[in-house]
Amino acid sequence: MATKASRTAARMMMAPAVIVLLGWMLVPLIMTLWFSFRNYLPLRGGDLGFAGFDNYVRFITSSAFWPAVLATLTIVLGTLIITVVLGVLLALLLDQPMWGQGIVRILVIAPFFVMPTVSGLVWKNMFLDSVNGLFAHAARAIGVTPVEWIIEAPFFSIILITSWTWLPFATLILLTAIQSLDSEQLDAAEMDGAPKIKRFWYIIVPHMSRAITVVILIQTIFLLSVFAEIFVTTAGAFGSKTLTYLIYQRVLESQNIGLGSAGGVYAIILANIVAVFLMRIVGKNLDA
Amino acid sequence: MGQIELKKVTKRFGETEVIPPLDLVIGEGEFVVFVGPSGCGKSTLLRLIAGLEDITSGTIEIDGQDATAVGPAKRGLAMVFQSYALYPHMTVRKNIAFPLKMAGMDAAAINAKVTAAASVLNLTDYLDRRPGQLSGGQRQRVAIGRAIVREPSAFLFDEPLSNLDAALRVNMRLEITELHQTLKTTMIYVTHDQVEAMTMADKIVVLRAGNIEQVGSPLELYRTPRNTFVAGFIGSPKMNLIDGAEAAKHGVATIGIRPEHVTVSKDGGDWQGRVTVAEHLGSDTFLHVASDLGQMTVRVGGEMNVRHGDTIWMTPDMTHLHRFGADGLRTP
Amino acid sequence: MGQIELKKVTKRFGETEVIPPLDLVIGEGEFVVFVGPSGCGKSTLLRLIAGLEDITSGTIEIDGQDATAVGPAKRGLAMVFQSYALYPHMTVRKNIAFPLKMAGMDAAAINAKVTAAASVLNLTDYLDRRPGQLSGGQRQRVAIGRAIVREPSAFLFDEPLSNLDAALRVNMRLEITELHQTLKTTMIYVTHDQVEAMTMADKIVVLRAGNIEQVGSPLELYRTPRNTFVAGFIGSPKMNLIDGAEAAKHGVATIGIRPEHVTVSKDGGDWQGRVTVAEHLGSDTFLHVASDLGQMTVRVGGEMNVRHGDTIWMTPDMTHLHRFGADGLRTP
Amino acid sequence: ETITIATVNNGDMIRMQSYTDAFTAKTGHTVEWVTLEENVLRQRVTTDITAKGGQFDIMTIGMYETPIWGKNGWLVPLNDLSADYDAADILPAMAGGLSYDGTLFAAPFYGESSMVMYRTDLMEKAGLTMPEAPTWDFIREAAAKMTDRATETNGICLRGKAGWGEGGAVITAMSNSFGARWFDMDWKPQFDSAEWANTITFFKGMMDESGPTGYATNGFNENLSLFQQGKCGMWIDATVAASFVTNAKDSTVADKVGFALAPDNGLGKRSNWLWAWALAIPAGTQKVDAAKSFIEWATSKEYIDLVAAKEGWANVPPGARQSLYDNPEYQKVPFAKMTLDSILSANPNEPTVQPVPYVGVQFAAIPEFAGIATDVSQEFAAAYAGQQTVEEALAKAQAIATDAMEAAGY
Amino acid sequence: MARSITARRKTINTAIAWSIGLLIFFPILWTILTSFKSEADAIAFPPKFLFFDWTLENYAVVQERSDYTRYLWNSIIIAGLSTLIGVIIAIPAAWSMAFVPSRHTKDILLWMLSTKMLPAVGVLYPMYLIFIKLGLLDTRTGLVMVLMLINLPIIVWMLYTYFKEIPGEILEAARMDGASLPKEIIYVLTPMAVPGIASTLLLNFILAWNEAFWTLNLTAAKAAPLTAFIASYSSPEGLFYAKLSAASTMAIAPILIMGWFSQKQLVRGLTFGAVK
Ligand SMILES: Nc1ncnc2c1ncn2[C@@H]1O[C@H](COP(=O)(O)OP(=O)(O)OP(=O)(O)O)[C@@H](O)[C@H]1O
Ligand SMILES: Nc1ncnc2c1ncn2[C@@H]1O[C@H](COP(=O)(O)OP(=O)(O)OP(=O)(O)O)[C@@H](O)[C@H]1O
Ligand SMILES: [Mg+2]
Ligand SMILES: [Mg+2]
Repeated sequence: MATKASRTAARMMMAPAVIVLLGWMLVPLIMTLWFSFRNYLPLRGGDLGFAGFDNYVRFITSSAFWPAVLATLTIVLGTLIITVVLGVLLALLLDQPMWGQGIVRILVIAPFFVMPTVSGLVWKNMFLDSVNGLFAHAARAIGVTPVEWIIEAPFFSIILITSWTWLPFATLILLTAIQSLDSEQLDAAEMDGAPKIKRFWYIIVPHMSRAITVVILIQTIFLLSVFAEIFVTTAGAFGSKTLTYLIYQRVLESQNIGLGSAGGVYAIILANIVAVFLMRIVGKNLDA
Repeated sequence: MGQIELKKVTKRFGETEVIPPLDLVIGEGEFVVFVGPSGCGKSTLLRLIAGLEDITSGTIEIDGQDATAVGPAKRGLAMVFQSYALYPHMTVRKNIAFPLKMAGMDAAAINAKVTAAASVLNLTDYLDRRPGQLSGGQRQRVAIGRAIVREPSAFLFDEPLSNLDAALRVNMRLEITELHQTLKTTMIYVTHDQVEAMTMADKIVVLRAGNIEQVGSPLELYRTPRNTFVAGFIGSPKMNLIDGAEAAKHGVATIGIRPEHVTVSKDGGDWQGRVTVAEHLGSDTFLHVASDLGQMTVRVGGEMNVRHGDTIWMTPDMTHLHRFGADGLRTP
Repeated sequence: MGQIELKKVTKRFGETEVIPPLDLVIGEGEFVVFVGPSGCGKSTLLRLIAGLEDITSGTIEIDGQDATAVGPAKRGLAMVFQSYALYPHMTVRKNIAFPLKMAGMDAAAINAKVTAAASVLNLTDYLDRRPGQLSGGQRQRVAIGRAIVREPSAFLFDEPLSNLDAALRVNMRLEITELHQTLKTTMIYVTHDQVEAMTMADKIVVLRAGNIEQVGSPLELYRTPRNTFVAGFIGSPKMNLIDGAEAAKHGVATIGIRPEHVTVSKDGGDWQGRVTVAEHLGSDTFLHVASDLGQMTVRVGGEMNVRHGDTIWMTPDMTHLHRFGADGLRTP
Repeated sequence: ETITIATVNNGDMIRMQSYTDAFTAKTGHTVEWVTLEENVLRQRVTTDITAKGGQFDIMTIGMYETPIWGKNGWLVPLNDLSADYDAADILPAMAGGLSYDGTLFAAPFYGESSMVMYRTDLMEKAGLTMPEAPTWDFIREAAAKMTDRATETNGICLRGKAGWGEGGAVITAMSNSFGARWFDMDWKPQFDSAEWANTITFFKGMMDESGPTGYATNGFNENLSLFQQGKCGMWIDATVAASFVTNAKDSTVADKVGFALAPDNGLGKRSNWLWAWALAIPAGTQKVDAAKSFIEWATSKEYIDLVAAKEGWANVPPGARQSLYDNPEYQKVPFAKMTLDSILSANPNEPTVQPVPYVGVQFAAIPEFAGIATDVSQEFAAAYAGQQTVEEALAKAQAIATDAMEAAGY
Repeated sequence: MARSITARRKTINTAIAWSIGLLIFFPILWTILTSFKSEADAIAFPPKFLFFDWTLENYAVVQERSDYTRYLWNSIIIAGLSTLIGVIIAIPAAWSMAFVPSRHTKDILLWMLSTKMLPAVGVLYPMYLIFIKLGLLDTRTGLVMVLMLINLPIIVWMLYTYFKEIPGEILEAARMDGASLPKEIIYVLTPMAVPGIASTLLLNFILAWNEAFWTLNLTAAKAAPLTAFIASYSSPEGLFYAKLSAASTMAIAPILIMGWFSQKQLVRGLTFGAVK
């Protein structure tokens, strides 16, 4: 494979993808960096001059900043934990012999196709609503006061929706992983005297580790920018404002592009911290 | 310890009967090899003995105890799989220790046993590697290590050497034989390989479509195959089976003669033929000969100067002639 | 057509020199086999000849023309890969036609050539199948078909039979030999298999760590290995190499004797030893013997009644004794 | 020509869409509608106008945006509309709120204030009579009496939902009647004042007593739905809601609704707001004439007549034109008078008891307001939900507002 | 492992799996059911499951209010083209990574993925300005470009993991057979990777279909896809559950149906090389 000619060709074939992505990353990034140092207020006439680090200082010292970082991490971690744990269990279940496995699979995968806005709306109005939601109906039917899900458990509500969306993804990858396990390994473990639970912990879970990392990586990428689910449900109230949402408020509601851009830079930094962290584990796991 | 008895064991997968009623006794300390064409049920039989598959009917007794309903872990057998089935995420040490850990043995005892097994198997230097970092032969040894630490009453091997290259296969074959001589534990061994079957077994079980065709020592099978199937199956290159007029001369339906029991001459002999291919190995020469009796293979010790197209004469060694009736069974 | 000459060819991968300067001439119409231990550079050498890797220095000439800078497609060579590398989405017909299509040949001509190749290779009935629907041997033939339609000046084979089972391997070996006899095209063939090398080659090239240890006909290598490496590498079971006092008796550092050139007796002989393993194949018996001279292997034709632990005597056939100096080289 | 109109997805606007053919028939221009939910609409049009994207020929905007945008010169002045159009007929309060420096920049499609809508049957059952102009104390007392948790009847429904256009509008309008204000004349935020503390404490106290569960997430839609299902005794909200709650098709209580002016506290200011959804033409558009012709059509008397003829007077867009209220047919609509009275009682220039530097009843028409008010309303919502005390919420609100105002250079 | 499991075990498995499956699917089912109810039935207590007056009225209302087919068509074009172009750009890149790997291959791949972590809102304003400059606002071209760029990293990664499973020998064989690089990719690699490419297309089609930030902010009327369609229902006057459900059903139905039909392909491709 490795003749000089093929290496040159490889570089050229890689070029289009790399160049467009580089452009896609750099142009807005540079513009964001530029704006973040400007006092840019469109409603006051646009660019009002150099702002130094004011935007950065203001953004990070704002009382909303750290809670937003925390909220972001809570939602990402919460969803990851739920989807991975339930995904593993569900994958195990679906791996068992049963009737109508194909149909169950279809049922389980469905939420993945639902656009976030729709799932936010459906969950908020038809399930979580404390008056007309199904949960409230159910609660009333058994004589319990309906819970104000969105107020009393805003994170739960958001994580519920994001988990519902991503559980199918996790389940399917993990199911494929389980199915790829060499059955002789399980036979061997059984001969070695490992009961079911131990076979699960010692054989199946380690076998899935690679798949789990991929699930985590992909989901993190998408969850870091969760927006519609929050917009539709809590609209950022009750402490559920993520970094993305905070930037959205600064840019679109306050129309303070400079401040929002500084927030964007912070978000990029956060994303990269998460990314580096992820790449460490993923990189290792993907090699193996 | 280590006597295994199968009584009228059958196995069906859904509609298909893979093992028709089968009786077999495997004596204590024996090295038994199962051979047979692909799909004949060798692996299935092994897995039935291991308890990895339920038998459909019949009983399996281990050391005189009915083990039919006993789980695989409790039968006291150890199995070495074709793929080795090592746990890829554990080090060699942990792989070997796994059955002991499952048995709840304490760490010190486990350590001692693992160390002992590793030194027997020459694995001491690799204890901290993962299976992925080992060569085929080393993996094979880890799989065996995992089996021996349990001190099973019998070992089950399912084509353990088929993934190795030729040279390594020879070495591992010797190692397993030596292991058997050291441990004196019953071993049941499935293989496709002629040489393995002949050289390792105390007793060979030849299977065809789940039926036992013949059971006996390797030389018994070599010398007195019970039928044409066994005759053609045991020995390499294959026995030449000849029917028609030439067989009728001997009063049977088929006669058989092994390639090594034919003398070749350029001058004259019983059967004439033309060499199609001459393979010169240095130590031997294999001649593929087209004759009136059909395509035949003969072996000549050392080097013989023949080439493609030469005409030769072959003389069978009558003392080694095999005779089979119309039903394929050996006639005395 | 089909002479290939390598002049001071070297190859490095990064820091490691895989092929040190190497000269080799492959004559027109020759069947050359490369053998050597795993990782010695056989595949690399083949790929250098094919043009799939750049050579680091030196020149490759094909039919007297410098081909060093010529792309793989232009060298007029055809390669059969270990995995066959058939195009799974194309029918057999399309697979075979592919190189012709790439060469821009017109449909009628392609069709004629494919039909011809298929009939040579007995593939006519399978032309509309996909590779996935073929057996191993048929796939192998398709790969060859794809190579022959191009009428290359030489074929390159990289362990083409290693994925096949033993029985099929024998057949395919014969088929390739016949193909060579028919086409008379230069063939370069890489294998691990002793028997393949011995039976197929006009000329064997023994490689070690990228160096050529010896080039010669199979029997030349069998009879007069140039050094201990070749002596140990060619022949199966391996030649017994003995050094120390016994070798000194013959005035050299090492003597070698092949297992088949030793006579065994239970009563007396030159060297005494104790049988560690006796392998009874029926046709032969291999004895692994622990003697004062070290571990030795001997072959006895037919059946010999010895067991583990027996004491035997071995007498080498002096006409077949090999002598090697302290530098490992053969002394005359 | 085809003009693109960005509009909000409320009932009147959607009705207007269905009459587009009439417009096309009249002028030959066709229309592309971009209908969006209120918040999304606001973002979209704001981004577009500030970045000069030029995607829309007409934007639906409110009283908040119009003066700011007009001041920046981003809108086409509408002071040259045809004589037929009768611009003078537009209610002065509306025209005032949609002008900057005396120039009209957006034509009101409909206008609204807020008022009390109540259930006459429940009021009777509670043994009370709703005065024309109730006080907050009366409302609170009545709410408590009407509340019956067993039948899920809540005495009062008010918006608590975060967002300056949702709960923010209600609480600001209410604070006016308590004498609170957003900023003093030096643009200093006033959340540390006693008036604000009183407002929030009163609001939360009353809602906890008599409001629906989860009122902290209720906005206009949720309350409308509750009221229509008969779960609210009183609802103080936009006057346009009157037509929905009295519409027998959707409302189970259509014939049991009474109306009253928004409550006061005896300080001289009532707690009603003033709002208009209006159509404006961004300065960049190439299709000014077509756009104007649409605005003239959609906000004309003719359009009102068209709707009245097809769907009845109760469904015409209210609150924009004096002539509508002079129409004897329209006067028969039960809430017509109360709507007009409410609109007339709001004064964007003097919204509260003390003087303020800003224009706007339930908002302050400065660019920073939306951002600040959204944040502040989130703090209030958290206080309503019991996640923090009123004092904490106000302290945070003060900090947020101070910070933002400093950032903006006040 | 392959021991006979009792029919009882299988029944229990079936029961549990079906319950969980239905539970997960329930929100969608409920939405679909609600879309056929009257508004009053939609919020009725106790909830009406199947026994209500089925009506198509909601769909009629939704269709009357907005031209569904145009949104649908835009969605198909935008999601389809962006994915297709993405794949066309990604195939050569993935070829390079899989078959001519260098020390930097993995770095490049991870870098590509990291571009997906940039918060979109942060760059909305710059993007808007760029779009104005290029005249791409409210054009399908613009959205196709943006969505292609958003999904490109995922596409490259998926194809890369697919290609890696294809033995390099086959490409070498093609090269020996005289195929030039483009021919090698067109005649050998691409057809061999058809299943992989199909599942890549599918997944990214779904991701593009559901992308709601850029599609909403960069379109007005002409190029608006279904995400914009649903945005006009997200908070209508009053809580019209039935109409909301009808609109939601219309927005997700096409992709749901497509997803179901191609489930197998999709699942296989989704694994990102996580499963060997
Ligand atoms: N789980 C199963 N379900 C149905 N049929 C099976 C199953 N396992 C094995 N079989 C069938 O049983 C027969 C015997 O299979 P088995 O694996 O025991 O053969 P084998 O002798 O080990 O072959 P090989 O030499 O190829 O390994 C085959 O025909 C196979 O198709
Ligand atoms: N692309 C490469 N980069 C670095 N080293 C390589 C590369 N390809 C081969 N090598 C090294 O070159 C040496 C020769 O490899 P080669 O594949 O030619 O051996 P081989 O003789 O064909 O072995 P085998 O019999 O196992 O096929 C090996 O040590 C191998 O590790
Ligand atoms: Mg088997
Ligand atoms: Mg090789």
